[in-house]
Amino acid sequence: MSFIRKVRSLLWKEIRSELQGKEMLSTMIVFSLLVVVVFGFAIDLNKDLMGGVLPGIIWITMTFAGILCLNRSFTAEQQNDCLYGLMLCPLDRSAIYVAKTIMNLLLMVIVEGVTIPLFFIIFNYPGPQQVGLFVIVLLLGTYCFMAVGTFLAALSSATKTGEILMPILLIPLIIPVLLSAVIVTKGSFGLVVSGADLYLKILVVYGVVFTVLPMLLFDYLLEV
Amino acid sequence: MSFIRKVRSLLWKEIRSELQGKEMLSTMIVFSLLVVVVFGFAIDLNKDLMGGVLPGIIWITMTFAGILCLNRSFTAEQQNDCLYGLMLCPLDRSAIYVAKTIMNLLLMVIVEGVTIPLFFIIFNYPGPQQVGLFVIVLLLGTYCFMAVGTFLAALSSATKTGEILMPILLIPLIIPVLLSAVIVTKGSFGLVVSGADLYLKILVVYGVVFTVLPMLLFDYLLEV
Amino acid sequence: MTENTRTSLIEKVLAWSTFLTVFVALYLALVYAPTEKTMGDVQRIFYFHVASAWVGMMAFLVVFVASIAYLLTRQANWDIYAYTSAEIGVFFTTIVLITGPIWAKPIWNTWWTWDPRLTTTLILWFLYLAYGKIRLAIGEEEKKARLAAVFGILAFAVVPVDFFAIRWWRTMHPGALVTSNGIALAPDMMLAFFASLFAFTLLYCYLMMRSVRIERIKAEIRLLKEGMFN
Amino acid sequence: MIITRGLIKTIGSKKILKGVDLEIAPGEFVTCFGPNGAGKSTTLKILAMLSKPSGGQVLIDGQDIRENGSTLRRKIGMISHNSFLYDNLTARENLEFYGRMYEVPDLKRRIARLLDEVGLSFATGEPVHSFSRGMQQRLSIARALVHNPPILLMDEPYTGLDEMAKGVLNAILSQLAQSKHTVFLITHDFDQGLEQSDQALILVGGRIAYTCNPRRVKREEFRRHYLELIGGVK
Amino acid sequence: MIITRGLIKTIGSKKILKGVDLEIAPGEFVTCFGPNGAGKSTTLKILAMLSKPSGGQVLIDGQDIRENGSTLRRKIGMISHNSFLYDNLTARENLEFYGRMYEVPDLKRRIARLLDEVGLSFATGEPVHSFSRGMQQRLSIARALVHNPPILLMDEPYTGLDEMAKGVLNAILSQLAQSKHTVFLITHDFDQGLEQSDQALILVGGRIAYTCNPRRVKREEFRRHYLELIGGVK
Ligand code: HEM
Ligand SMILES: Nc1ncnc2c1ncn2[C@@H]1O[C@H](COP(=O)(O)OP(=O)(O)OP(=O)(O)O)[C@@H](O)[C@H]1O
Ligand SMILES: Nc1ncnc2c1ncn2[C@@H]1O[C@H](COP(=O)(O)OP(=O)(O)OP(=O)(O)O)[C@@H](O)[C@H]1O
Ligand SMILES: [Mg+2]
Ligand SMILES: [Mg+2]
Repeated sequence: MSFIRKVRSLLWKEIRSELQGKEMLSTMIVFSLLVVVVFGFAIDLNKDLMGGVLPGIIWITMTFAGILCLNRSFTAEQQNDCLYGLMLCPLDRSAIYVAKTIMNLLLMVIVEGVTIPLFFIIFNYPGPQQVGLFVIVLLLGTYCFMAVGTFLAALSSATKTGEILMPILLIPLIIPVLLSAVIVTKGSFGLVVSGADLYLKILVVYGVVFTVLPMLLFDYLLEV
Repeated sequence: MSFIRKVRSLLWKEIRSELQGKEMLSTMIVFSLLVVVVFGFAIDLNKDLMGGVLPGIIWITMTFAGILCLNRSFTAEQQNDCLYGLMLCPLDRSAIYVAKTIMNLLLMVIVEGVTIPLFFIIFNYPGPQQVGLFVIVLLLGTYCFMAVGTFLAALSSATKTGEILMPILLIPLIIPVLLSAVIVTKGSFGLVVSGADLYLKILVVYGVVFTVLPMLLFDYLLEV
Repeated sequence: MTENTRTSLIEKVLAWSTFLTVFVALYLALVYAPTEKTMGDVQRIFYFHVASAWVGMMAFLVVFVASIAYLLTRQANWDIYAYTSAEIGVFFTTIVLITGPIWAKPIWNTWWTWDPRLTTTLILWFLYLAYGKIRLAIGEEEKKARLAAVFGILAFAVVPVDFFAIRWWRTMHPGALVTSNGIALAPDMMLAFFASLFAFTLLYCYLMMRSVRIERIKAEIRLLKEGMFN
Repeated sequence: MIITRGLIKTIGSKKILKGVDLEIAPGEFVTCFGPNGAGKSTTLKILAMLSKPSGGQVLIDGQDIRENGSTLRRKIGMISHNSFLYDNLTARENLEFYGRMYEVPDLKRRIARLLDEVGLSFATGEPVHSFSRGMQQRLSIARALVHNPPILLMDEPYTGLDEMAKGVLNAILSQLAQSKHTVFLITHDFDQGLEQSDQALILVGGRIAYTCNPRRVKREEFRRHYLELIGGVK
Repeated sequence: MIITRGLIKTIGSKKILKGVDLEIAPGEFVTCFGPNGAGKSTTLKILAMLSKPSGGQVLIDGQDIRENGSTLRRKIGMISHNSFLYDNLTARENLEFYGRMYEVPDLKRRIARLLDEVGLSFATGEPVHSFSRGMQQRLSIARALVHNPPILLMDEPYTGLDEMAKGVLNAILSQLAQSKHTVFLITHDFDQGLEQSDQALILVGGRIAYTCNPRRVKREEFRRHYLELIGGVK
């Protein structure tokens, strides 16, 4: 299918220009490690309390690393007005959205894969009881974040204020997701939280909403 | 003096283009409020423990708001290669550094003035016992942050990776400052911390070091 | 063939003496030195831990000095010294960050705490990693050297904090060995300690010499290439 | 074929286009002149569907751009003030990317030919950010031609080109004209602009102030007209 | 007076300038031609002290730029590919800012005159990001002249200018030439470039390949030389 082929080409372009030229990935990993360090000494608690706080710390760190990632995600398009070049092409606008989302997701998943095990080591926490649930909530939460985040990054890249605007659009939208993700993560740590499965359902619903709406709206966003 | 006059003109330009054109300030305030909210639910602790955690939260929030502020601080200079225009002028390079630092400090102080009282309200914490010490450590910490941050923003704006590089240069350099600031802040909250005055001294020393070194090095930074 | 492609006599001597001293130091640390009473054999990590920490910080001091020298003289040599030393410093700091937690686990019953000493050591490691990142992010040789030197000077602001962390205030991490009251070590341990310190310093010197030579060869190859294509 | 009827563009309270009526026959070569700030680039952007008119209609090959935008895009190639090139990709990678977006068959060969034509074969593997201004402009021309579009919209394409490259662009243009491509060219250079064109427009203050067939009007007369019109405005 | 001796610039392993020797007398008008990627802009940037030569020496008014950079800056005005203008500031604010950086006396009046000269008085209060390309170029010319520099370095200043504005720029240039300003002009346009200049250079592949006095050499002959030189390279 033409759509998939174009998404692939777009993704190829993303990877070529972001990863090779700019070492986005390694920088993001270092960044999230540093954030962990900042948390580490700024909030140093004893072990009993750590379980209650660690999920929050994980999600806040991922939020900041994600914002960093999103900020970069449309800058290449703004140099030399490349976004106009893309708009000129006969391609479904949502292909751009899909490719950028996949790229951002890829980056985030790699960052998480590296940093989260280190979180447990550094904070000296034994690790989640229900590893399966933990991985699921991690992926689901990250997906929701990037699905709506990429959309908003596109939106704010079209404004003058650009990257300073993006977080303040994104954070309020993403708060329900973070809230649910933190609670489910706590659940996966074996801390008794009432209604954790309800929150998981909320996450799934958000995942669906944040997939359908951007796909429908992206055409309007990049209309001209 | 010519130096001071030029700093004033540069500052005027900064304020004209950043504040008016881009609503940096209000966005930064909204951003830090949102961060507070995220913390609010991600890390919910009972009141007894809050005193130990709040200083950390305050400084982490200021770090992120500050990074946001620094990221924007050289973007105007990069459009149309304005930095070259500045370099062309017969002006002491450190005037650029001084003006940008003052601008960033101004922004941060306003943001802090608005958000920190709200922190205490949102987290339902009575407020620092030693208000004077609290204000001093806040200003001193912010000054150190912006003094070295502005310098590093200039440095990384000269590289290809730019704004993604800046935080990973800045955070490690600033960690001793944050570490000390958090401890002194805890002290100002009336929590007994041994050697808090020593940490205040460290802050002062960093304030001096981060004033002298950038002033000496800025010429090399913007050499051509 | 230029002089850089040959291993000089000094380098050869250095290589062999490093090899020998490391061997001797290993023997002294692992066999000769007495077992510590409370900690047991883990304490033997001490000899490598402290020596590599000191050599690491010394390496960053060299970065600092070479960076200043570069900005003043603008000779590419100083730049080469600065970043080879940074690389080697990161290497030794990595050893500290590996041996420290291995030691900490049995003693403190945790891999890591947010003690100022440990925190500053960790960020030192990050700082000089960032130093390398600056170099990667710039294409132009001269600019690369200049900006890296600027950062190399600035970054050194953290090293004294790391060094004095234990001397300034009470931390979980053991206090200073060397104080104004002399050295708080049993004589046998002291011998082993100084031997390993000496060995690590020699290792540093040898690595420096070798890497500097390699960098010079690289620079020469660049020049040759230019000559070929223009 | 391009037809616009009463094209209007306002930004804020500023009227940039005040009713532009264009008629470009298939295979015609139209050049548009006009003083700085007249609205030439704005018109071109609307034709390229990169900007929405505030009023009026645009028909390309009889189809309204509001309805058939996506199919019409394939027919258009554009050169703008900006190069639309990715700084971190090499010359070849840029063309490859755009070629794939247009699903150009036998892309490798086409790219090699285009790069050769614009005289960049010696720098195919170098990233665009290291290109000089003229080299970027050359690559931008290749980019616009990669899918061999029947309609070419060009905003001051001679910018930054050296004598040689100008010749190359002229050759490309005359070849396109012969093979019945429609060309809409914006330029300030009378010599280059009037040479090949079938129709010449002068846009002043958001309106078309003068149209002629440059084959019938002498260059000097055209210039006189132009200066008269400008003088009348400012 | 500008003198360069064996100017070399390398980026990575690429040799961009391979020994450029220039000699520009005070009050001289020098035009530099050359194919795309020859190194013209690179040379200009070095003369403007915006880029450091990898080797060689530059003397301006007898002073080495490495030692007296800060005092020499006051003497230089530059027009580049990029406008050096702040997008969010208005035309007047941009000039005011740069004027203050050069400590221009009686700034208000000078700005009003310059804006009038380049034909932008109608848009003084509008932000630069809403300017058309030509309007930005006009403002860029005003910016370069705000401190009335004795030395002017210009990289393709005619870009994007309409017929009228080209005339204005030519008038400004000839006025500068008469009042003993030193001008170094890069252009691809033989007509504009050769008209007023005392010395014409052709830079090819990072070397000066040809120098002449354009008053003695016919335009056609010069063009022939130029094409020959280019042909010899590629
Ligand atoms: C967990 C990570 C650790 C790190 C990052 C670390 C880091 C360092 C550093 C940088 C130094 C040298 C600085 C100086 O001497 O001023 C040092 C020295 C030393 N470390 Fe550690 N250390 C760690 C764990 C430990 C543990 C668990 C012990 C033993 C309980 C230990 C015992 C010592 C001793 C005795 C010295 C020599 C102190 C002196 O003479 O100053 N360290 N460590
Ligand atoms: N975003 C904008 N906001 C406000 N006004 C704008 C904007 N973009 C363009 N304009 C105005 O529209 C007018 C036409 O601009 P346009 O770029 O179309 O001119 P042009 O004919 O291409 O001129 P040039 O020959 O200089 O390129 C100008 O007066 C400009 O100031
Ligand atoms: N940052 C860079 N990295 C690598 N090569 C560069 C860089 N900047 C310029 N170059 C190369 O230097 C050469 C000269 O560039 P320059 O911009 O001086 O050319 P120019 O003579 O001004 O050409 P034009 O007429 O196209 O403006 C070009 O071949 C270009 O590829
Ligand atoms: Mg235009
Ligand atoms: Mg050029």
